[in-house]
Amino acid sequence: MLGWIKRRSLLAAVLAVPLAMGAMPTVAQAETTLRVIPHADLKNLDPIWTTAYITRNHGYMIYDTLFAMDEDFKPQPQMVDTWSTSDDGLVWTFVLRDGLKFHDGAPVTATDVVASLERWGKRDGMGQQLMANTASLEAQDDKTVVLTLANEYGLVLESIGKISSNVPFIMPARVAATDPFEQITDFTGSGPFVFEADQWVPGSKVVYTKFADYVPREEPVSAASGGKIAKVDKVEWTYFPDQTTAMNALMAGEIDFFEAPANDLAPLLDANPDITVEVNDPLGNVGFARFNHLLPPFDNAEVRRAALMAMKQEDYMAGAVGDPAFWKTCHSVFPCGTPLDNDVGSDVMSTGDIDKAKEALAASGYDGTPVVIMQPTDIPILSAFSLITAEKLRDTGFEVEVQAMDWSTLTSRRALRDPVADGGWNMFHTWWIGADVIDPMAIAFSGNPEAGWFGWAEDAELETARTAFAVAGSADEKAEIGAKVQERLWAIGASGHLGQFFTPVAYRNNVKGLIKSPVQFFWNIGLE
Amino acid sequence: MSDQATLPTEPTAAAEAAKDISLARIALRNRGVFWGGAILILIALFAVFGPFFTLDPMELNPTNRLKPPGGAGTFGTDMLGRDVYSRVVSGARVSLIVGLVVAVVAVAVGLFLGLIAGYIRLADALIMRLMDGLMSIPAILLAIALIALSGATLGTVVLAIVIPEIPRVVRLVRSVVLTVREEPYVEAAISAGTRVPTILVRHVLPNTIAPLIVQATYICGSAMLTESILGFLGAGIPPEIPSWGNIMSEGRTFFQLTPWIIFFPGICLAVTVLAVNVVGDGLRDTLDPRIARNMR
Amino acid sequence: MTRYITMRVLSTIPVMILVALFVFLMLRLAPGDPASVIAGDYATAEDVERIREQLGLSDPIVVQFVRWVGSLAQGNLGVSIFSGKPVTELIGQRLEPTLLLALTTITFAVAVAVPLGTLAAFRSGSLIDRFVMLFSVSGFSIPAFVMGYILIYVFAMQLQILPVQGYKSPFTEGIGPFFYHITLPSLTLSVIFIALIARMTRASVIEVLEEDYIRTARAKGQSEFKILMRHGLRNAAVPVVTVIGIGIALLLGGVVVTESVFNIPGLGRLVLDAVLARDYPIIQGLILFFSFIYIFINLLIDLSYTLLDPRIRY
Amino acid sequence: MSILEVDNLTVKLPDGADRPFAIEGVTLHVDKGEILCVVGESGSGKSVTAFSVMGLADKRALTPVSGAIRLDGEDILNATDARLRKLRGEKMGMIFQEPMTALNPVLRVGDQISEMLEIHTNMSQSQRKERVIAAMNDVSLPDPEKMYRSYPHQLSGGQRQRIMIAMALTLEPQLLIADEPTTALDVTTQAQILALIKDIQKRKGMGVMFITHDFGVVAEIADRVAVMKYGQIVEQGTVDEVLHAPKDDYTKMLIAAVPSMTPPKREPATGDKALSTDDLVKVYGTPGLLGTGRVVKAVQEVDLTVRRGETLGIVGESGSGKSTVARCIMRLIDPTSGEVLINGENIATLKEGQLRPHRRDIQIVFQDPYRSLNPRRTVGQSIVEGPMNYGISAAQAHERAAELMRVVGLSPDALDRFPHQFSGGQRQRICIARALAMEPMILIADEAVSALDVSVQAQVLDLLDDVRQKFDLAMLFITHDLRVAAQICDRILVMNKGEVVETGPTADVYANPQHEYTRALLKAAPGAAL
Repeated sequence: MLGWIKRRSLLAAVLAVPLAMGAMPTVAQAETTLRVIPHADLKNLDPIWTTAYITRNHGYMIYDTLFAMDEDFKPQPQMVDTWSTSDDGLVWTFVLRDGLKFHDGAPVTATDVVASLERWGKRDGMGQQLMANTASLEAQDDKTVVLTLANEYGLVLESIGKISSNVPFIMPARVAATDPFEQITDFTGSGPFVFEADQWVPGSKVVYTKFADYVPREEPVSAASGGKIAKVDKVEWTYFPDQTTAMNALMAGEIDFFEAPANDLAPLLDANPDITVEVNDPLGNVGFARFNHLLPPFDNAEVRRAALMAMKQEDYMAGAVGDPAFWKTCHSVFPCGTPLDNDVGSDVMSTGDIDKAKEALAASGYDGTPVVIMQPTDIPILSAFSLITAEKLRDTGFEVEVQAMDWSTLTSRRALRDPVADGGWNMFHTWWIGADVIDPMAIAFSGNPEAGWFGWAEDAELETARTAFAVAGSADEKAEIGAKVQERLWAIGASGHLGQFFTPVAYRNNVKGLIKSPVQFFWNIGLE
Repeated sequence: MSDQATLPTEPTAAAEAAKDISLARIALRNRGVFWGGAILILIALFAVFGPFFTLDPMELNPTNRLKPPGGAGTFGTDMLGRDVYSRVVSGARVSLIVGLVVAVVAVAVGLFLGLIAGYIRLADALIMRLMDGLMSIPAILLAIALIALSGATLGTVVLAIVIPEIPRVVRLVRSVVLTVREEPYVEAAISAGTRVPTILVRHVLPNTIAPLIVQATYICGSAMLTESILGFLGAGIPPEIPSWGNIMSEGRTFFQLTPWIIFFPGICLAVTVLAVNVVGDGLRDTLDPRIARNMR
Repeated sequence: MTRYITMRVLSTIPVMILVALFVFLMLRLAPGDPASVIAGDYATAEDVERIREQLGLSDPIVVQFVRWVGSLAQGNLGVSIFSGKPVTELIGQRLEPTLLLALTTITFAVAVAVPLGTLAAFRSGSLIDRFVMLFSVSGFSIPAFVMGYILIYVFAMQLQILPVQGYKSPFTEGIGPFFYHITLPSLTLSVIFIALIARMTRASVIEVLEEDYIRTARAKGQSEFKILMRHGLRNAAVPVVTVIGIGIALLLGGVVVTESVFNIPGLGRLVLDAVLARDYPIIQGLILFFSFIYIFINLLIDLSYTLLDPRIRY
Repeated sequence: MSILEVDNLTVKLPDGADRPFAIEGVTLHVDKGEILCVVGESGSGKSVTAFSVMGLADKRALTPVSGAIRLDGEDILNATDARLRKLRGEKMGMIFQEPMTALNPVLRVGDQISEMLEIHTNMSQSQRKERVIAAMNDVSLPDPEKMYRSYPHQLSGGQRQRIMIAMALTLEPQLLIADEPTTALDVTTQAQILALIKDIQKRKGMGVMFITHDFGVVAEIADRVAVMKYGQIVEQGTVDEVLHAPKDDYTKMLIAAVPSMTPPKREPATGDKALSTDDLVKVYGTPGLLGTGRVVKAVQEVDLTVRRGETLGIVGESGSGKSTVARCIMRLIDPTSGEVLINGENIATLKEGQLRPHRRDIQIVFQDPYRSLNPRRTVGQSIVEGPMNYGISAAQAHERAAELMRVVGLSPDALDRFPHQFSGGQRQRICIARALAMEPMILIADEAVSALDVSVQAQVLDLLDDVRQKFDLAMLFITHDLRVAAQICDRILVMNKGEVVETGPTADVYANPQHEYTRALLKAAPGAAL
């Protein structure tokens, strides 16, 4: 080893000489740049056209929203200055605050808001429900927007202030006019950063520069709400296909912020004194094992419940996520730590015992039809979930066939309702961020096979409870309906919940001002 | 007809006799073939009988995951708590199968097309243009596209690795056929009224065997390597079936945390491919110095 | 000569059409398509259908092919389904890193491999010969990404004398940073290339040293080394140049892996991401682009033969 | 005093060869102003001797065991490499057999000659060029200035051999070793090269050691002769002593085996016409759009007829089209136009299917014995393949094969052995047996004996003659060797550049050739004195 070190200095000297001219970091210009590794490659720029989380994060960089969720998931005004509702609660009037400007200098007007909400209303789940209950939505004058409901609807602010996909971003009217099933091509927004279209290298680099004329609110930052102040001149997203290289780049100081390192790398990153590793999203993600309710054997609720009994959350979390610091068990359908989390009917999920599952399966009259599990090999966590489920179901007595594919194939096959023989499926795994399953309105909990989530669970009682939640007023009324929804979900064994896990973020110690929230925001972050 | 330089020209019966007794016996005298072959047989035995002496490679116990070698298992455990040693052992079987099947299929198809292209003028232009087209698509990209698009099963992965290898075999066979068909003994056979298929099988085919065996060993080596690279790029053999390639690709994120997951299968792969290539070099030098030399 | 060139260029047309047809059908017949990937988690079946309609994927295959070839004729490779950017622009953006990585690798590999191969042939049977052959065989045996990780771990993490990843363009950030960043990736990529060329050089030089004109040179009392330099190498050049041509196809494969490990925004990764996301226009456009490059390089190599060997005239 | 003395030289062969020594106890000398011809059949060790003198023998295979080689008094057998390199070119030069491959194809010929000067002198570039031009003139090469800049593939075989001679003699060495320099050349070119060597040798007073297997060449050029057999010198003496009063039986046998130039008297054949061609034409290459394409007229309007029991010879130099005629008749290549009649039926344009029945009637024996038999199939399998194509049962075919082996003078148990276990001559006999197995009416021998040593050649020619009579075959015999043609052909046809220049009974054509090309051909054949 000694020889090596002696030679190292020589080697370093030799290499340093010719490279001296270029190798030193470029002269520290005034401009500060935040170098970020995003959790995914920004493939598409229309946050309404696709629900991809990376496009949503891109939306938060360059657009602004009427309302925004704070840390306690309460919608706070963002672009709205004042708003009022009529006594019967049907007419809502919103007045925009001053100083709202688009990147091209044009002021933000009510017509822009209306056009944006209409486009959003055609694609987003909650948006569609809101629009279904809306009689009219017009711009009274440049600053005022009036929403007239057709009937009582309790989730107006929760809808237009929702934190995750598809977020009702406000775009110039001309852009919002684009058909919701076509991509927008003009990326002018009114948010704290400007998207540098000409520097965008899809699959590799995205560049945002500070929008000088942005007027932030005064309130302190709290999740999506509060003053959105850009504390760096430029934010650069560089996508890394290889986790090892990404970690090394952060350790070597070539990168400042690593949004989603693999959980197993956390201890290595933590051990490095210059790097901080912490969980930024309090709600984390919830692992799902989704049955196809149309096809045998999971067309029978008892068989589904038997399968749920075999699923021990600890094994899923240990196998797929690893370090216990980054996961916990949670036997409620709603993320633990959120208002609606409860344990009604969740004994079926908390059993986690193969023998009990065997008895239940025998009792259910399972006739041995094979269970086809789709396994996305290019997403490690989901690949692990699939293998664990396969082993558990085999131990329970199920016939299991694992079909490996990449995520693209999975997303197209899960949309098919055909029998297994012509490309259908029985189970697939995914995860939702906590914010997306925080209340019964989540599509994941739908009981209506026509408009519901893939897997097409069906339960009339569940649907009536969910519609009731939409109009529920007080908190404990919502809690009571929440418990009812959970009880029904467990009764029909809609999906298996595999546990709640948190993906950490890792950043160099000179990065300050990270906002605690389920969505990654880049305003308020500065470099010392 | 005349006295060339150095060695007596009239190839004395003994020296001449040695040439053609049997390809195997000559080949074995070459050091590379002998040692390379010995290693390969060892690995083959390891692959065939190994799995009976190891744990079940698929058995997960997530609680004791990422354990270093020596503790839970001789090679440690991977991120799902599976025993790396038993996975490497059963992985040997898959990797060898991939190497072998790809080599055999590529040579078989290549031989068939090469014979036709080399012997029948009409087919020649069509087949060779097809091969040019196929060869112009980089092998790895073609393989990724085929696997990613038609689902990753052992069959599609083998198929995806075979297709890019075929053009090279066709070119080799075609060049051999073009030289052999000019040989007087082929013309004598034509004059004696032997039909084309019989000429191909009886006179042309035997002469392509030696260079094909050499080419097959190289293909076998590169197929195992390609399988591991495909695994790395996320388009390899499904994890349900352990192979050296996908064990390494699953372990890649943990390279600096738990390097043994990549290290052990990596060593096995390198040694096996090395052995295969050494046998290939040995065969090339002994069997058919002239034709084989310009085929790589 | 020009007649030959025009003839060769014309003969690439059928090959390119074959490649285009092959790639097009391969994509359309395989399961999985971009529409469902775009629609994402919430989409219902009709959403996916609507998007497929809008992307023109639900038209009959023949119509789609004719439309694609039509746009191809005007040099328009179509537009990426996801980013909406024209494929030609995407290729333009990411051509430089791949091209420069390939060029540095080829020059480095040839500069190392040809002397090594010649030395091995000159001293054939000796220790050096066996060492060169062993090195070249092992070059074939180690997967590129393992080689990449090892190099990063040693030179970037432990010795910290070379960067872990990234690409610096020599035109904008200067030659220094470019070489500083390109060293490890091109080293990783060149190992398999050096193995290929060294083995081929050795074989063709050995073959040349047995030719009659070498004996004539000896009869003139020329020294062995000068014989090798003046008579040996020149004649061994043609097969060596041929193998460089074949190697380039191998190189394009290796680039995909190296760009992933060293995070270089090149064409290799572009096509890999496109395949995983089913971005048909990019896949089609890039594979056509790669095969055109391969055919073009082979034409250059064939033409270079005329410089190396006076007997070859077109 | 002799310029070269080889004293009791013995060189060992690697073990596993068929005999212990390549050459044993060889003692010979070459004096100034004298040409010593070393003659012997292949495998006699004549080349090993030449290469040992130049020190070019492959050290790993051939190790000198005893004896000495004294060049101008200095023993160079175990001289240092450096010393040997100095001598090569300055004191001794060498020319080789295959001019086509002896020159570096990628370097200009002028530069390759000037390399000799570069090694041994420190002349300036211009001085060297001048010297090279002079050397080229010395070997009477046309237009040396243009020749200097041309590449080997642009020159003919004869010109290349002249370049080799110029190269070897630029430093005016005292000894020239010539290893079969004219064997690969056409007979007319050979005559010119032999004359050139004799002329230079006289002018420069050099000693020349001339290796050959052709006694005609010996008669033409030698002052003294050494005959070698199995690595030993069996006889040595002046050319008159050895040629006209040979003492050793082996020498006698060799000289007797050389076919004489005067054809024996033969009465004209009477059998009916078996084979005839009418206006046979074969053109290679495409005329191209504006006639610019390169067109090679290989065979132009050839008419010939062969009767049963008769041997028609086609004689001509390489490139005269004689082999092309044979291959057109055999339909191994398709004639451009004209007819090929077998028993009066035209087979020139038949499709493969209709042609097949006719293939039985006409068979061919090729030149190279080592490539005429499939190495991976036994002799028996090769012979029975033909008959079995036409429905003869395996047993019957095998029986016929055994019978034919006896006819060609080989034992029937050879049928189960592989071709590589036989000598060149034996293989040619097997090829003849294979041809006869088809019971053809016509047999074509395309340079069938050119690859054989002269002793073996004589036996095969006799066999061909017996077979012709025994089976009443019509035989078409193609050769470039006038002596062989004289011995075996009833009628003869002389071809030059694709055209038939003369035809007639062999004796008449040899006695008074009408066409001046035939005259030049006959005059150029070496060893008229034999």
